[in-house]
Amino acid sequence: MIAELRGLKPQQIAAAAFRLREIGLVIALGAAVVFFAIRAPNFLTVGNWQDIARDVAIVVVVAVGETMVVLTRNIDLSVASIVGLSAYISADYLASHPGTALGVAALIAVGVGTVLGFVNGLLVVVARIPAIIATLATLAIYRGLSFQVTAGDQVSAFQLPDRFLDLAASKPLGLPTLAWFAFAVAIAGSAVLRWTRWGRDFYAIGSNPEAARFAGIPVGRRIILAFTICGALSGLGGFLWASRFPNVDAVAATDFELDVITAVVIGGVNVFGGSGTIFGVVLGAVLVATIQDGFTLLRLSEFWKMFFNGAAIVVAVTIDALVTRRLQDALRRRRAEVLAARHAAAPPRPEAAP
Amino acid sequence: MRRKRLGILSLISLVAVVVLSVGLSAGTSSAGTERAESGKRIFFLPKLIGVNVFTENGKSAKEAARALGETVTYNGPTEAVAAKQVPFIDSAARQGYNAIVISANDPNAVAPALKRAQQRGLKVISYDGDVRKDARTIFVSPPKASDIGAFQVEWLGAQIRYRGEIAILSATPTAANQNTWIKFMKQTLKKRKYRNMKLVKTAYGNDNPTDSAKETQALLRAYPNLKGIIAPTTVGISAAAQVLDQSRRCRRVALTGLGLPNQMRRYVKKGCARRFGLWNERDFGYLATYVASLVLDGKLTGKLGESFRAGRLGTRRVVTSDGNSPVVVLGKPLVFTRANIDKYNF
Amino acid sequence: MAVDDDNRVRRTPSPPAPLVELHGVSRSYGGVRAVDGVSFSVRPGTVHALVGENGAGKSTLVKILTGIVQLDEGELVIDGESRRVGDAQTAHRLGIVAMYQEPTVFQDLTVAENVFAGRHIRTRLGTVDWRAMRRETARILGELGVEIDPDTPVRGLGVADRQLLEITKALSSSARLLIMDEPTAALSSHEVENLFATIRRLRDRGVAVLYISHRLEEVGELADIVTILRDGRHIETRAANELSQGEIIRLMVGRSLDQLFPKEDVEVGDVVFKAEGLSRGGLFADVSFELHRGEIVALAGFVGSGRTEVARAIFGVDPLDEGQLWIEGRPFRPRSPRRALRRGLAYLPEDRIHQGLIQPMSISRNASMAVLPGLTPGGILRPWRETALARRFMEQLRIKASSPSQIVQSLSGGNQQKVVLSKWLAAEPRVLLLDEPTHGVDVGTKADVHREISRLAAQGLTILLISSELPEVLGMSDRILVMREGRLVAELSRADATQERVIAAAAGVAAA
Amino acid sequence: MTRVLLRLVLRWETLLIVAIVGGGIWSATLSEFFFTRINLLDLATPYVFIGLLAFGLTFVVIAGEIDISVTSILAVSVVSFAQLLDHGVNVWLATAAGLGVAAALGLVNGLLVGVLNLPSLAVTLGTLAAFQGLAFVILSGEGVAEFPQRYLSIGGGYSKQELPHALVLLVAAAFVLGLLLHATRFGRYLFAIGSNREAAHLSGVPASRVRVTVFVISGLMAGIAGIAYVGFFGSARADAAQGSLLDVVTAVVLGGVNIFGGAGTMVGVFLALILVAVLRNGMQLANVGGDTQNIVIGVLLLAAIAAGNLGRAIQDGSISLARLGIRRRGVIRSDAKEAAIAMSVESQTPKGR
Repeated sequence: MIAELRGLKPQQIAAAAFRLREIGLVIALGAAVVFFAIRAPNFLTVGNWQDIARDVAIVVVVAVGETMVVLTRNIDLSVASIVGLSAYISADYLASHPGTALGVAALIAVGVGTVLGFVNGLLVVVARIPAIIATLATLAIYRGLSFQVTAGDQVSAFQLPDRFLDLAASKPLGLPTLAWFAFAVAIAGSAVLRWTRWGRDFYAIGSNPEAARFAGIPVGRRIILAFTICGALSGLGGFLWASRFPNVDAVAATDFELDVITAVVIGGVNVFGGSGTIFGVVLGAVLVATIQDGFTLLRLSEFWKMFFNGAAIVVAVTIDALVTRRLQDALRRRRAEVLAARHAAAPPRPEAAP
Repeated sequence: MRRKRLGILSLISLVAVVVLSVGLSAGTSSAGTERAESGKRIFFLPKLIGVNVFTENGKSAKEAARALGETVTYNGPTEAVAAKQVPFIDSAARQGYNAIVISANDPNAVAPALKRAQQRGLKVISYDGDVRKDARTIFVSPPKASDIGAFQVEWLGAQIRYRGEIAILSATPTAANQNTWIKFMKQTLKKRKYRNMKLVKTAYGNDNPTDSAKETQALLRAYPNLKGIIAPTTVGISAAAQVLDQSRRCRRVALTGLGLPNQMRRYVKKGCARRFGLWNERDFGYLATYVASLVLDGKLTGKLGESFRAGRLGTRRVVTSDGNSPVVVLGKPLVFTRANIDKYNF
Repeated sequence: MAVDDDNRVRRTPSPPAPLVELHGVSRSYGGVRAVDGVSFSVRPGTVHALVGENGAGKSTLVKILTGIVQLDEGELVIDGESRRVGDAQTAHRLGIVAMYQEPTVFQDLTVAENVFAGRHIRTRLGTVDWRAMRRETARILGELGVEIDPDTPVRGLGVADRQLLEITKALSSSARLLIMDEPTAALSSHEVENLFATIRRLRDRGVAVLYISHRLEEVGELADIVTILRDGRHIETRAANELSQGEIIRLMVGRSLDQLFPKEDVEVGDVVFKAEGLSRGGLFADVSFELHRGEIVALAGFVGSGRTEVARAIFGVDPLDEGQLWIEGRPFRPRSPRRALRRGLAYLPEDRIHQGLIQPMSISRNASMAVLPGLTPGGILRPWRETALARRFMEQLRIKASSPSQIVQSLSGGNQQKVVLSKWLAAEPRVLLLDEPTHGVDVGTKADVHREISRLAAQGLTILLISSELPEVLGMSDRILVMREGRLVAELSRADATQERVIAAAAGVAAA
Repeated sequence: MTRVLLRLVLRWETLLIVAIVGGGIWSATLSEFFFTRINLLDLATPYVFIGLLAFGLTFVVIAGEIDISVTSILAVSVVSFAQLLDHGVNVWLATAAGLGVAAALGLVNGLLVGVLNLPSLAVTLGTLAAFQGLAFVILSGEGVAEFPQRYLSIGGGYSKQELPHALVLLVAAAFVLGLLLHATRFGRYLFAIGSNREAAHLSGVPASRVRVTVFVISGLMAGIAGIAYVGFFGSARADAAQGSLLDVVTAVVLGGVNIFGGAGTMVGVFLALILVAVLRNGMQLANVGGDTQNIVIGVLLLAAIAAGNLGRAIQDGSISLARLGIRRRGVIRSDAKEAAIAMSVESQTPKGR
């Protein structure tokens, strides 16, 4: 890959480096797929990919929101608590109002998420609490609310209408409905981040908050917006969660934030903001799920599997960093050739000091 | 201007969150005390609060307390972590409770704290998740561990005509009761009747639905000839049922294990888990509380063969099970099928 | 950067109505009046220079005009109407656009997007119009005579390119009042000329330009009107041609500075430092030179010619691909700044804020940073030793601070630079590499720094001075090395060196 | 004079002490059992291992990094120790081996972060899982619960029946680590690297080595925390300390350590731990639900940081209001912060030169 770059102008190489994270991920995913396809007989089956798609779907929905927050140089650790609370509230509503349209329940879930995300945004922007601390606190607080709201009770699968549970079971055009949701959210998220002004503002803010302010970007409002979107998508994630895991109680989706953040980090979103794409995040989520799935298919011992899952993250991060460095080096050497060529054309004329 | 408005808004929302939580906790909290004017004080400590099983245990403990005229406090950590149960034990001891009823997350990790409590005169009754024998007076067991293991193998065998590959979907690798049951399952499988059933894998769903679902999917994929799954955990069996249902494989792979009727009702009716079991969680907390009360009154010492009346449950006996420490057994497990499941609501 | 009087286009003296008027504008920070009753007006179609030492209130004034801070007293009249500029967006709407001294770029975004950050061009559908942004950016860059692809991510650009980007940003908006704060700090003369041409073109189109610079020759070349501030107060506003540079300096500081660059003549000693064939792919190649005891050698050349890169490689910050070094005759392989430091090298980096100082730490902690191992036998801190060290340098370099425990981020730029210098002098190096030691500091500090460098050289210290300011290069050094595109292209003795010859060598044209 | 006083009053540690006193009074009103000698002495004991983990993490965070794998390191250390003990190795040898394993795992993190320059959040997110897996590989699902009494008494014993050894261990660790952090060259380097790594590197600070070292310290502290854990809980399992990460991070952050590096004190972290212990203990004694306890701690965290922001604003105001003019935000990292500083420098230049 690096060899191919030889003929390019330095600036084109830089542009390639810009997209590098996705390239690296595609390669890593490709390698994983080839490896498991050879070693694990049932890996390359439609059913397996449907399972992976279903596993990844909710992660992707929430990760799209998390990406927006991380792009602005913030982080939202409370997503799992929001997923849990909105899952319970929407499922509870569906259980007690069985005739309701699913859209209404979804709206309730999204509404709950929006409010909680908005509160996160206010804490970060108005109370000026660093996001990692603010959302660490709301992680505990929202989960606490979940306990209060459920009062130890749960919503059970039999109380929920079939059409709701079918969201997780049906597979229009061979792709699980959940994955269609994720697909739609990812497309919409990508479009927002590429084509809207406020989406671009997220990148600018994460890249350099002070400069963003000087550029007239309403930084505070944008950060609140990012948190609110993240909350809303977590709410939607909660709605989908309830359809996939229809026995919902106070501890639903506990620790789910780790899955989401892993997808975002592996997906190449800079933890310090400013760069990253939804495409990368989707790849990251799929990569993690594929590795986990593959190790199980290899019938690896449970304990080693846990070890390798973690090690795979480290390896992915390491490879990525090394490739990036190689590419930067290539860029520099390319510039050296250009300079040398220029010198050869017009040799320097050292002036002799008298 | 806008900043100021936002500032006020955020303040309001913060206050709202606090008020809401305090208000709710005063009203319908899952944790709480059932108070009686006189009587002894019993601290009921589940593995974690907020999940249905333990809420049911807690409710029935309070029911027993009302019948006995005792005071029961139901409280615990929000995660199933032994280290987080310990402060509750110490606090109960310092508050002068007379007894602790505990379902332990780690039989050993809570033992030192329980011993400290015993030194201060408290009586300790374990139920569901046992603790070290020297740290409690009596263990209130669900059905005997050997029975639980054997029954589940039988429930599955009956569904798959006693032949084919089977797998176990457990909770966490460290869950003591899970490991004991799995041990007995393996023993049972050695019997002639089950010789054609081959255990190919024990997977761990870590007692959370995501991992359990992933593990189930992977089991189905990695072992294409899999005929049945035993999931001796309520979280595991419900996640497995969901996966079978969602991937339309209920007819091909049988499922059994320990599950809550409410969580499993839908799947029993769809034929995804035609037969599974559990003990009556409503009776479980009730019995444990009764035992605690009787131990406090000195009417029960834990001698082998001692018998006592446990309210609506009738007469029970102290037996020695799983070793030689005093155990009170709740009874035979309930078996749920399509025919009877609507009779249960927990 | 020769001043060419004939080039100057003087405009007819019937000025249009003022675009912006300041009436008694004041702004205090915690009791200190940063801007104190300043009144003047800026008219369309003029280049209005704003000069003053650091701390004179220029930046605060800019911030008031661009809505980043609010005025306490006084009035801002725009288009004859009293206005409140509450935030940056309002300023943008009113056509007030500023480019700041410190480049405020977005590393992760492309050049085109940087130019339009916060005000993306949109299509009729309301989506971001990437093509239009690229086109417009390419147009402005072309006007400035710069070859940068609008799609380049800024992370890959050098300092000079970023400065250009900042200018492009300012030029891209339909500004009516364009505020430029030290725009030429990192530009080559060729780019400065293009910039001035562009500014003149804008002026002729009726745009008002508020031009802030420490470089008085630029002010002389470009400005129509000069306003001088001192200590937050308005001192003078006059037509530029009525003021000489000396007069401006006198008004700025309230005293005249006759000798800015007081390098003493010293007997030059033996070779202390020798570099041979230094190369680092893409940045510089085949750089060889010698430095003698007590000598100040300037490394001249445009920003981006590889000067900083050579210094960083010598100090062990970046690896060398090839080349050998000797210090006092013994070979030396730079691996890390720590090892370089042990061998008697010191490097004062060009970027004081990001590379020179630990901002939230005190003067004494910053000053002792490089010599901490010597001050802390057994690894245990001895705060009193650090304080003593800091006190010594505060006196020696005239650092204005309340005590050695004052936090450096509360110091002025000039005093911060002196703290950085203290850190390196404390290390008692044999060879001192100075990278733009007077960049962005006020005239008084500059003189102090020059005096100190000169004194140290007289005591036998060897100094390699990297500077973009030709007067500094010519005034301070015994010998001048010139770099162009990563190569050493000329060596000039003090006697031979003229501004023209240095620039000619740096730009690769025949000497005049 | 008033300024000095104000600065002292507004110190984070002072606020924490006030909060501890306030929390104590509140707890005393919640429960009559709070203000008993035995309770006061013993209330922090269950949180000692969290405190020791937090002390180790403090070094990492001040150096501008994060280590979320500490609980997994504790688990590996504990199970290695238990496994060795089970195989008849001398208890103190096994202890040393457990500490060595912990330090080695910290070294793995350190090399990945300090030498390969990988982002620490991503790396330790990976090692969090990997080390957890390792713990299970070593001791599968079993637990070991038989330990020599002398060993247990380090974390679970009491002097004169009432002074917990663990508390002594905690205070001693805070003291020693406090000295390491605040009175040594190494500590100074940490703050320098955490504030501005590039400037520190250019000043001859051995940044890579120091960054590797902080992770080793963090690992080693996880090992020591493991001793306290086993001593107090009398159990060694592969899931030891699981679920405690949030508490650890809460203690560090509440202790006033800047999550972005460069600032913090050991005393602060110690006091924060005590504060959390006091509140939890008080609520425990009042039988407040576990969920409500979490909400209270969460709100406390928010309120503390918000109050700190307010305090700092006032403090700055007494010197210069400049910082209020430039809207500072915690989330903004160094370069932006410095840009803001650069902009505000001019207005703070002393007058009358």
